[in-house]
Amino acid sequence: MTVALIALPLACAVLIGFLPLDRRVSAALGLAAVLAELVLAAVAIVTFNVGGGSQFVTDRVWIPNLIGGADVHFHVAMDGLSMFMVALTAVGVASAVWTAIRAGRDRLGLYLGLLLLLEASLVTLFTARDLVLFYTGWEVMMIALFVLMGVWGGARRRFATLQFIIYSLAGSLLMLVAIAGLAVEGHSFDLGVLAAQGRDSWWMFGAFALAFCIKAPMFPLHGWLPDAYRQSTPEVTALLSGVISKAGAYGLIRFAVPLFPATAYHWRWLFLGLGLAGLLYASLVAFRQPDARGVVAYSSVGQMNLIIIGIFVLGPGGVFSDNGLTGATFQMVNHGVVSLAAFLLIGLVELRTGTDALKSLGGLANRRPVASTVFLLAALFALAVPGSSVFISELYILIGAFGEQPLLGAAASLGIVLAAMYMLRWYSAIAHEGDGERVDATTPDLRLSELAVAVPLLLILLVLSAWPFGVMERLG
Amino acid sequence: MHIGVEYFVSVSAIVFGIGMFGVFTRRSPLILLLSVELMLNSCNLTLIAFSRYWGEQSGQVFALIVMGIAASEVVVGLGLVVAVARRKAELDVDRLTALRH
Amino acid sequence: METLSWLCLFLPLAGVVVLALAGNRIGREPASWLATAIAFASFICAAAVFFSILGEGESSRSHVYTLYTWAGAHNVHVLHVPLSIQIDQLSVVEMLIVSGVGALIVMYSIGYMHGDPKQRRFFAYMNLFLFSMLLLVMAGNFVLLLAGWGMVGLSSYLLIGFWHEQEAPVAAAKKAFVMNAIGDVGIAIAIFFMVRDIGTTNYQEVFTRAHDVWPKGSSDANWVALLLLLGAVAKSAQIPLHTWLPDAMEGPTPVSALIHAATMVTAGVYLIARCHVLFANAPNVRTLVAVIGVATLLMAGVIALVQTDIKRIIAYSTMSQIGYMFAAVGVADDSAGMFHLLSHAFFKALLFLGAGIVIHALANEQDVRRMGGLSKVMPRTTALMWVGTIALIGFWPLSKDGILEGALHGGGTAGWIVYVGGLVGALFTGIYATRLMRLVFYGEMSEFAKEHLHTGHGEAPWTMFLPVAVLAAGAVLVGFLSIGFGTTNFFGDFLAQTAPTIEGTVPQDILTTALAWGLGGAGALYVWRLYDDPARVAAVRTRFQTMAIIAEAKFGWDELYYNIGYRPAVWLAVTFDSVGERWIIGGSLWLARTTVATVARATALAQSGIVRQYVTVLAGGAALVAVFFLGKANL
Amino acid sequence: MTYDIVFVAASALAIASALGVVLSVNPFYSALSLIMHLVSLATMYLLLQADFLAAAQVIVYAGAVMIMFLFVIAYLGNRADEPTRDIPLWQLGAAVVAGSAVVIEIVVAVASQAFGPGATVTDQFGNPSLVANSFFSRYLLGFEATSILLLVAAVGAVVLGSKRPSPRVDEPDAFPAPRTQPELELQAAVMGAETAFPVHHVPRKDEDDS
Repeated sequence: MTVALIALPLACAVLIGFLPLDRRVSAALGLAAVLAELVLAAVAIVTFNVGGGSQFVTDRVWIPNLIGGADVHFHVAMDGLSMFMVALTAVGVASAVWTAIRAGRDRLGLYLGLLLLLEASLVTLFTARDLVLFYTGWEVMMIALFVLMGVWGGARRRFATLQFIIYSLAGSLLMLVAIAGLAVEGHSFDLGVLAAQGRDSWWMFGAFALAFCIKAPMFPLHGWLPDAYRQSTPEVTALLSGVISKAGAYGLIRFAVPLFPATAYHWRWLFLGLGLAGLLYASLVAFRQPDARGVVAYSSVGQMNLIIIGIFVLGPGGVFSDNGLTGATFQMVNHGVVSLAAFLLIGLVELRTGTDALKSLGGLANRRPVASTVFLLAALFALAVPGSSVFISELYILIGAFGEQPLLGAAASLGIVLAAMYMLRWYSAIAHEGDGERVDATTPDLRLSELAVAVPLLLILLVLSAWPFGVMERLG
Repeated sequence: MHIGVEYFVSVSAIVFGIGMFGVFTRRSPLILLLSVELMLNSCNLTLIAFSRYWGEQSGQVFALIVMGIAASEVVVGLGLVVAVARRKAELDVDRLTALRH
Repeated sequence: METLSWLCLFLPLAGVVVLALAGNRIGREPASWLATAIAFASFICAAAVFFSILGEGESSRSHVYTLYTWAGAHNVHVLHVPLSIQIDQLSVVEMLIVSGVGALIVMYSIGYMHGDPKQRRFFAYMNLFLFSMLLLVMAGNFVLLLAGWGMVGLSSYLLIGFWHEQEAPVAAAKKAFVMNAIGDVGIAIAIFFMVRDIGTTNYQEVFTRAHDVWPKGSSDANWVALLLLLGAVAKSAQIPLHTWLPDAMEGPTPVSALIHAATMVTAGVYLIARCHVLFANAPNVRTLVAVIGVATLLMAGVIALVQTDIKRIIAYSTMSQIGYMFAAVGVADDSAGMFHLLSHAFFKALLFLGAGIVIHALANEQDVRRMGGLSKVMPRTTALMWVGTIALIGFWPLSKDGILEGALHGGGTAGWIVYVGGLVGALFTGIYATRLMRLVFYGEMSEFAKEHLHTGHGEAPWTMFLPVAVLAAGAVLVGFLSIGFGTTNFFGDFLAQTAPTIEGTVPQDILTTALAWGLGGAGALYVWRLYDDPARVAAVRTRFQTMAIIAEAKFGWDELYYNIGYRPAVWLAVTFDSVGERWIIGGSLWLARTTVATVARATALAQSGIVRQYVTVLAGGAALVAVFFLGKANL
Repeated sequence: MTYDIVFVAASALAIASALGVVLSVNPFYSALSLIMHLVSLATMYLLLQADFLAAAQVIVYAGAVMIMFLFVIAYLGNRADEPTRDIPLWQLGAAVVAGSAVVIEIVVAVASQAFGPGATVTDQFGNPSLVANSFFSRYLLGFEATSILLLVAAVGAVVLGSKRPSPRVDEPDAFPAPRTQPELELQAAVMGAETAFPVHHVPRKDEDDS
């Protein structure tokens, strides 16, 4: 099952990316591939045995005796967290592919091929139980992203890509060194084996944590993010914010903390403090952004820092807090879908007006009932209106934080107020009052083909809100 | 005096060094290629010397393969020299830097 | 009864879904009637639930129904939140108010919103509000309560900003939402305390165990009550989080009647009554509730004296009346507070809807100075408004008297503060309520009114009149619930278990009633005569000039928040954006970029393209590697 | 004794002719020196009982390969001469250091090793049939690979030699300009997307600033 989830997009990526197919054929193939992947992910969720631990396991020796007598395994498996991350990937890439086809990107075949490669690498890294395999997925993901950002996108895309590369490589190369170090000391690359050894090493933990915190990104390592989010195409930005940032948080949960529980426990206040600072800082900065992407970008930084708080509410011995981790993992799912929706919707605004500068927008809700409703729903989920699934996950994170230190929980709760401030500003600037300078009576409402992306994402959020337990029990 | 394998290897080392010196210092691509031939041949000598020393036929086989490779290299190298000579006035390896980056 | 309760809750939600999906495939009128029918159906369910509760023994009137597990995990240490509702005397009273008054106001809106291009959306939002409010009052645990709490704030945001083409409604809607979000955070933090110390948020367990984990008067007990109070003051527009309510009048009038008078803004009172165990556990905070209530009722009463916008006068009156309710629950007289909530729901909705008829007839004019003399052309509206005004001043349903009597009997400092403050407030109430009637319906008709008055077919369509008339009847009849024709306090007895009242309260303390009537009536008579002569009005204003200026400035709260809240936040955001992002984060980026670029340029020099240099370096490297191996072989 | 004399003579000749290769100004003399060098190496092969290799060396290498060299040198005429022998001093120094380092290291490595008299072999050692046996059995894959390499080299040489030199043209842009409006509309029609509204395009001017 897991192997199929990896192999399907990979095979289609090679097919679409390299064969000189007609645009129509490429598009049809790409769409078929992502839909099939969605079906596979859905089957995995349905057949998942709740409380059954890791499932859909495949374990084969891949490279025998690489260093220190450690074999590299092709070891993939899915537990609840992996499964929902895979599902999130499938949803995200499916929306991205449809958006890309609709927008008619240059050299569509290559573009879709790269998106599928990204999907394969993400599924790999979300399911890998072997450090080298995980690292492979991690790096392939980066490569696909570098190309997607550097070739397609806005005018300053090369500049943005350069920064992104510098930050990413700084983190991931250190992680590679740490993986080698682990193999030399622990004689294995297997996550389970190494986690059972429970190492305490500040530099290895630091290397892992740095790679993941850059990707998440944790304050103050978010420098690459604003430019990257502004210069990429909307679907790549949506994936960056919705799925790829989750890879960072996932790495922390799956690797950094379990491999070095004592170290993580020892340093937890660093992460809690920076997470809190980042949450409030990014929320305030989001309030001042002049463009629609900027607001959602910084809100994304804030939310990821909140997730980091939830992760690092650790008990002695690096044991995750029950409520904090449940909230953090659920928030990863929720925020993933919310970001996808928000950035793809911004893309639709850009398609109509050619800009996402808030001062040029406005009045989208007038005479455009569908756009009005869809944007409203996205904004409401993004600000975590009580009763929504996003609210539930934030509540659990904050409960965890409060259990660790009441002041931390109380201070982080201010993020809710700040989120209301910046998201309402975002929505009002786009939708309310008179027409902005780039909006007029001819600016169309959302089309059916555009709703094909927006509505499923919002439906997912509505279903999650109606029954969060359905996801939360599987995540546990 | 017994002429052992070490003498052959020493000769080969000296020839190798001479060839290397040629590669380092000459600017004519033809002489560069000739110097590379020197180095290849010095290796062949080592291979054959050790082949005799161990009484193992394989060394000679390898030497033969090296000859084949050397021949290919010469063919392509000379082809390139001719192609470059047709386009450019000067045959100077130091000025053939178009593939820099 | 279980099915009926769930139906009562989910029917409005079903209405939202149907209206949203149907879009413009159904006409505006059918959509409006559908929403109205759903609201009435919900009311019928609530009434049925009420009667089945009435038929049960006094001790077994509390029920908890669970539909499914809403949030949680298999791990027992993770907070478990069931989707459960608690049906008891308190919630059923609220259900009746919300669905009953709600249904009437939704019906009224059919006429009021007639012809608006977004009419369908309006009714969908109204149904959404009904669902949220019902969720709030029916919730069986604090997380669901908070969900309802936030969603009524959301509905309020949507409806205040309904006419979002203009700037003012949008700004007012955002202000209301953000201030309510502050209150939401208060409740959220109170929930953190519950989860940490009790491990659940279900009402019954929290209330049973509160005494054990938070000893009476301990700091944790105070914190929990204080944080719940924060939520309550934000939602109920009490000092210090009250400034959003007057601005909220930018919304359509039915919205003001339903959300900002009858139901949502009184949720804070409901919350404190619901959590009376927690507030009894924190006596100091409970006193604070009373003090806040009295302060708000006085301040709002003063501000209402000088307002000129008909809806804002009623809005400040709402604030003031909720102050009375807070005062009541602050002196532990919960059922008196709830009774005032009930009667207030009737008469304040009545006043708003009556004002709505006037506004509707006057081409959306809201300034009382441009009205006048309308009683001649709108006799029925005038009569109905009088019913509301009499109730507001406190002549008939006697709900305000109940509060004062309770405070007097409860005694203590808080009791005296409430008693005296409440009596002074009664004077203000008499003045501003009568001033409104005097200015709008009597005197000379203004030029504006003559020109714009439009009462084409009667004063208003019957869909608008009928609800107002029903509300007026309700305002009259509700009084009997309390005094029960002089024999029993039916309402208080019914609520006794869930919202206890003060022991030994004597129904009808003649002195208190006489004082309240006297003060209210004196104020009313005074102002009635005052406006006979405009010169006297000006003279009075001159005499109380300082007070008038302060009142017209609304005591400066908006400026205060602008200066200590909004501006520092914006300053911080600007500083973070311009200093933090630009110089610190940007600087680190610049450093990284420059380092990489410099190293790259330096290493690129080695790429001369001169093959012989490459070979030299290669050989040198080979030599070095060979040295390493030689050393290894010899050692 | 004869063995020793032949070795000394052959090695001296080999080193001398190698020096001739790298030191001659005229590539023609270099090539001739290399032929001499190859022949002296062949002699040493004979001393090492590599008869077949010695024959191949003379026939294939000194014969065929070097003739090709001479052809090319003749074809290029005076253009084959070295343009200048100017060389940066540092590079000369580096060349001497690196070159001699390698040589010295090999010599040191060889000298520090005690080599025995070597294996005793029959007269058959190194005769063509034995070499052929190894070649076509144990090293068949290497043999085939070499033959393919030779084929590729031959094809490459033909391609290099036969191509008319064309004037240098700028390569087409690796990133073509954004597609035009008609193209977009065509694509939209194909994909079933609606284009009733104007599609705004952000101009993709590349700004490079770093």
